Amino acid sequence: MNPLLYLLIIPGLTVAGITLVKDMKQVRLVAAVGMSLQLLWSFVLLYWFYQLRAAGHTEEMLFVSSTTWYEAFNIQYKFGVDGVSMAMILLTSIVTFAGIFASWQVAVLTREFFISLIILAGGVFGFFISLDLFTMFLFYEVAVIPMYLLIGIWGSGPKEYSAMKLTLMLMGGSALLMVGLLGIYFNSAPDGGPLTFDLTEIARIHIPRDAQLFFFPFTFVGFGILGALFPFHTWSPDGHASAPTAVSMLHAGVLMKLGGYGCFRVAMYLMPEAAHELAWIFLILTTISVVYGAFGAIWQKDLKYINAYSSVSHCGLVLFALLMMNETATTGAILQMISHGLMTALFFALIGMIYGRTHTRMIHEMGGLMKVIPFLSVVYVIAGLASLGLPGLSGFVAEMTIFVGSFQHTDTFHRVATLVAASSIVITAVYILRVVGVLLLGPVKNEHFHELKDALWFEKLSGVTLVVSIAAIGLAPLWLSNLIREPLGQMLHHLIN
Amino acid sequence: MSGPKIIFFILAAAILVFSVMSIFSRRILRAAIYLLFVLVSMAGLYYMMNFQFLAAVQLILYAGGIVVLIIFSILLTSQINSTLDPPRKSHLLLGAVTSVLGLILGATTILKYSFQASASAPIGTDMRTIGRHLLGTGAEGYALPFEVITVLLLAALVGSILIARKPKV
Amino acid sequence: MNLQSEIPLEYMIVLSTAVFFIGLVGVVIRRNLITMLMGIELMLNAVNINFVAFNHYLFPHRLEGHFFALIVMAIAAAEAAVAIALIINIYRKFSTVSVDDVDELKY
Amino acid sequence: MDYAYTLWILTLPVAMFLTIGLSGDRLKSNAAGILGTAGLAVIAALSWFTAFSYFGSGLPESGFQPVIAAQTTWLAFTETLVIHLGILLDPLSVMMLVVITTVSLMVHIYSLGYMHGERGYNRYYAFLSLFTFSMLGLVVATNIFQMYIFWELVGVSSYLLIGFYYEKPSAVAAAKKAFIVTRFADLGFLIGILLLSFNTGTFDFAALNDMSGSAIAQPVTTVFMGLSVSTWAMLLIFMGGAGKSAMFPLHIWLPDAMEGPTPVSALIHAATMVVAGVYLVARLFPVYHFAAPDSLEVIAWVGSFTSLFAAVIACTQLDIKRVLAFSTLSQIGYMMVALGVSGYGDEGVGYMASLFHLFTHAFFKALLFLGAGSVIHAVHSNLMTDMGGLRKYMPLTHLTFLIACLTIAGVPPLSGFFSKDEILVAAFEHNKVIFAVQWFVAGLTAFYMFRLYFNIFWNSDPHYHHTPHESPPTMTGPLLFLAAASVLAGFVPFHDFVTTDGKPLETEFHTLVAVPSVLIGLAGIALAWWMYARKNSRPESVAQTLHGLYSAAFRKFYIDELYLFITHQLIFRFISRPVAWFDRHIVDGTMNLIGNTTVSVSVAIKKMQSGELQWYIWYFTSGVLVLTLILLYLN
Repeated sequence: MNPLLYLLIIPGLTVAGITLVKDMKQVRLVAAVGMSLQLLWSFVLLYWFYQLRAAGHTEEMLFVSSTTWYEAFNIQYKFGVDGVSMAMILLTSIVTFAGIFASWQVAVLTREFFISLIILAGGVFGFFISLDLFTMFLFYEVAVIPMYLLIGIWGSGPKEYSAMKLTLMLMGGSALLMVGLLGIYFNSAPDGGPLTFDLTEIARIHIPRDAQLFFFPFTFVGFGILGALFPFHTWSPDGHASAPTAVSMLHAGVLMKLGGYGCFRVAMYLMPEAAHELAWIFLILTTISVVYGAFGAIWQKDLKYINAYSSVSHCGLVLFALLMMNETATTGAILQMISHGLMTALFFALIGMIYGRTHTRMIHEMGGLMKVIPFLSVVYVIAGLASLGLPGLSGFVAEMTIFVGSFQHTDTFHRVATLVAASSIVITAVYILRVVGVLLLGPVKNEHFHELKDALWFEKLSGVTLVVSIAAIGLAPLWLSNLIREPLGQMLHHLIN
Repeated sequence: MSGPKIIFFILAAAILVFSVMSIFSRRILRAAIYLLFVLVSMAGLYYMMNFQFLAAVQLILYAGGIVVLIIFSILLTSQINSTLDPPRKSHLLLGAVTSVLGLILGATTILKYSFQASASAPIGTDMRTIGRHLLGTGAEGYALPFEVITVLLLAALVGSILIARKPKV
Repeated sequence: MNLQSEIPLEYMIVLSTAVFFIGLVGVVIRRNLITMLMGIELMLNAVNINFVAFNHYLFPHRLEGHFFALIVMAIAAAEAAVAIALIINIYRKFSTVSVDDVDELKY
Repeated sequence: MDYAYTLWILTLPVAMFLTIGLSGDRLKSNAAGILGTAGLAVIAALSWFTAFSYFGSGLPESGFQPVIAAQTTWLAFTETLVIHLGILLDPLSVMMLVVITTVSLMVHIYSLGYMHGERGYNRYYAFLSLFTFSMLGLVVATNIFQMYIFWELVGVSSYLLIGFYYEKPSAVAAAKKAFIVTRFADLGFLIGILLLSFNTGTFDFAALNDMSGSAIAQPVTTVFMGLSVSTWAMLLIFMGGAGKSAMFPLHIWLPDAMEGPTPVSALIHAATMVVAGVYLVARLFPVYHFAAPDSLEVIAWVGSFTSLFAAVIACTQLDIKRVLAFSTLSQIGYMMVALGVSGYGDEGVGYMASLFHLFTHAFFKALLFLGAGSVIHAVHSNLMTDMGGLRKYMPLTHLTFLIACLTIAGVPPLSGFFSKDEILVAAFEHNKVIFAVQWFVAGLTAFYMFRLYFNIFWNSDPHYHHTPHESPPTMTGPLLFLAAASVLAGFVPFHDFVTTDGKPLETEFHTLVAVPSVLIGLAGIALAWWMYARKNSRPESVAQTLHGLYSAAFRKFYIDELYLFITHQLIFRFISRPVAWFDRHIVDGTMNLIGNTTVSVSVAIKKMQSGELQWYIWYFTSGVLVLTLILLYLN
């Protein structure tokens, strides 16, 4: 059996296990075991992947298998991975693992919570390994729908409103996406012959230019909404603010990455001509995203809002780099997805933990937390430093790759856009340091805070996993960068010509 | 003015007048009676068009069946001499306007179109022909609709008994 | 008896249209369910006139309109039976047969 | 010669940082301090050893050549744009290694006493190790991107150390300010790197500085908005250097950075990190000189202006650490001037002088700060109005402080005299106006330093609550060592070692320059003695006479207020807040509007579902009629 399928089977079995066991403690134990296995399996896959590559398997995708699912429309379960999807799988399993431990203390409807969470993660895994547009779309929906329940039931604040808004906006995106995907499908055989959803097949075919120009915006915006493309990003602040910790982590950490990944793998890869012709529009939008998100974050008072706007800025950078369409910038974009995934997951985990203690997320109501909860505070500072691009942590690697790559573009427009986007690093520093200053440093503002307990073991595990991942990428980025870069050469060759 | 014409205009006038009276009468029982007149006049119209069987069915079924049913239900649900409320102005206005517009639209459309009367020889409308067709299974046979209708009538029969019967508490 | 030379088809159809709309007015203006039912009967009959007239004038060699009218009558009978059963039931429940009071099924 | 052991110079501080940092409170405070200090002693020894073996191996025919001691690929952007992490040894970096490790060792030892009993003692040593690592990594960088990496790390170490007393809001604010201002400057640096690397296709210093190579040829000829691309790039890179070295107008963070512990100020904000900008320009000097001479001119003027500007402010400040901070600005200005006016090869006096001054300044400025720390430790105040007459109580501190003041004032034969003299010579040969400014600043320097000195150690006794006492030997030891270094450093034959092309440089003694500079220095001292040696009303009357200038200088020429206005009023209030508002109300409002419209439309049309049968009939019929009409008129 295809080893990739275990990425779907393990979550499936975990869900089944959760339904069988008795109480909350067992539920979370099963969930933790399942997701640890998943993490382990991702590393095994990575190892195999390297071995196969080393053994001279140079084909585009590895571990490919294909089963016809619905013959009339030529829909298949087609799975396979390249370096980029391998990296995304790794990211997903790390974030899910950390997410399980971050939600260790969910007391209301624990069973249902973990089931939804794991289904969400399973959808994401399915998305990243799919090579068939229809299956991809299916898993995309599988990942988006549990979000509604997770926010609507276990959220906080105006959770119904936020859940509704998030789901509706993402569904709006799906609708656009559906149009785009069907457009690709019906143009997948311009010279006659059977239509296909197969991504690798379509990549070999030249979709007619008019069709590309028409369907590219649908596909790109459809995925872009999930990737928080300005001005379709407003689900993100509200959604994140209301979502429970693990959901914010998974959502910002992984689900938003589906957007960037889809924009690249589907929209741009399959419709290169349109990508070239329309890139400038989206480039302007993403440049706005980058700077606008950062400026927006400065003025926020709620920790989650700050982070949500910062996500808009950072995810904007992902799409920005993708649109540069060269190898270095694209590598940077994927690196940025992973880096942002890890560090934003860390941020949300910490915010959840802090909120669980102080029962507020307003930064002005807190202060001096460094003194009372040093572990969480130090990790928060590390996350902040990663976010503002400190060398040695992942953010720096990603951002620098993006900036250097984007600057290789000879066109003045692109380079000016790069400079504008690069200026965001200063603004990022401003809002990160502002939060750190107000929240963690200074005198303790509230007398009750003196009684706060520092992180418990599962919180530490969750935080340390993410910090180690961030540092691992930041200190030794070459392996990841090479892993990602390896398939890109071919893809970009296709994209550029 | 020939005989048939005179008869037609009399019938048409009766239909129109009684139907108008039927809907505007505020005595509900009278309305039912006016409806009866309309239906009978229509039977006359059918008769004129050589559909004796249909005319007979019209008399038996409508005049004899449905109107009686209606009168029964009137008696069951209200007093004989109770009067209906006058129609609401808005309903009256909108109904009248729509109807008049619809009538004008329909009439103009009809009158603009020139129908080509058929020259082919009429088929007989005697009971034998009707019976053969109604129960025939070949071309121009109506056995299937006939059976469907019987099933429908049975269903209606059962249904109305079920609906109208007093629920056991 | 052949009416074609005496009375044009248009007369018949205009007549039926008029009856149809009179029936419609009846349905719209009356609030008593029974009178509304009577309006509906009028409309059905108007349609029947059409069937019959078209049969007689345009397709005298066939009997489709005739049978259609017959079937409509049968359905009208079934409809009337069911409707009256409903009306009686409604009367039991609401002690009235006015549609104004029977508006439970809304938004 | 195999220099592979130099790797330990970088790995040891990291190891110490991780050990001390991760062990947290499990490590006893003293253990952390001693571990850190011992580690640094090893590193310093290794550095000295490196210096001796590098310079001591004898001068080769072609001058000292750069050696790459170790190198590994860290990240590859493209085939040519690759970030290596490596260790580059050349006269410049070896000299910096020695300076950094020596001063750092002194600060470590000094901190054993100064920080004794402080909360967060472990954290302090962990951060110091991190800083040492970053700074060493910066100076041994083999390519500009490695430098940028460590540049950022240095910035964050500085942030952490300035904000060491994190419960003090002013310290937090100062740390934030320092980081953001330097970050802004680093943006320029980054863009400069992007421009330079794009046009040359390399990050390597060796390739960039190779004037015979073709790397730099293209950007010199490409012109963008009137200046060559290389000039733009080098100016932007200098912007990064100016941020770190606190050149006007990016200087505002440095005085505030004095909120950090005093030994930190001595190490980071006087001796090492703030001269990173000078180091950066020196590192890329061939590129500046050959590819972007215009930018060197800019550097000279910026340096000159900053030195004057800062010296004027220093004359009015009351906080002794701030006086020293402005003095640092002024001295770095000198170094920048020297680089700006320097030529290449045999004309490279300025380059040599600049680094010579960097070398001597590191010792005497660290000494000044540590001395000030000793004083602050004794009187628990930063303000010179709370001090006076301390020479009786703290003889060792007094002696070393006096030596440092004389050194910075340029009194022969102390080291400051030699290095400053070389700078003045270089300026004199290049541009008379700059020379005049620097000459005047030399006088100002002497004046404000002795103003400080007299106010602390002479003047009248302000009735201390506790009698001040001399600091412990862990603190006075480093003072004495640095005092000795300040005295002797001038005799190092610097021009034999650190020059533009690695070959020894012939320098001559210009009486025409040296005599006036010594004279104005002495005049400054005399003026300070006249005004401050004893309590009198002269300072007030001078301040009265020069009222406008005095109050402007006292308020640091309102630059801080200007920045505050730009950031808080313009950026926060007029960009950030509208953006946030726009997002909530326009962008999100549009989304909500779409949702609300859907809802309100449905609310409106659900009335149609009234349950009133007759309306349904009417709708239906009208619909049919309308459809009929449409169909009729379409055909």
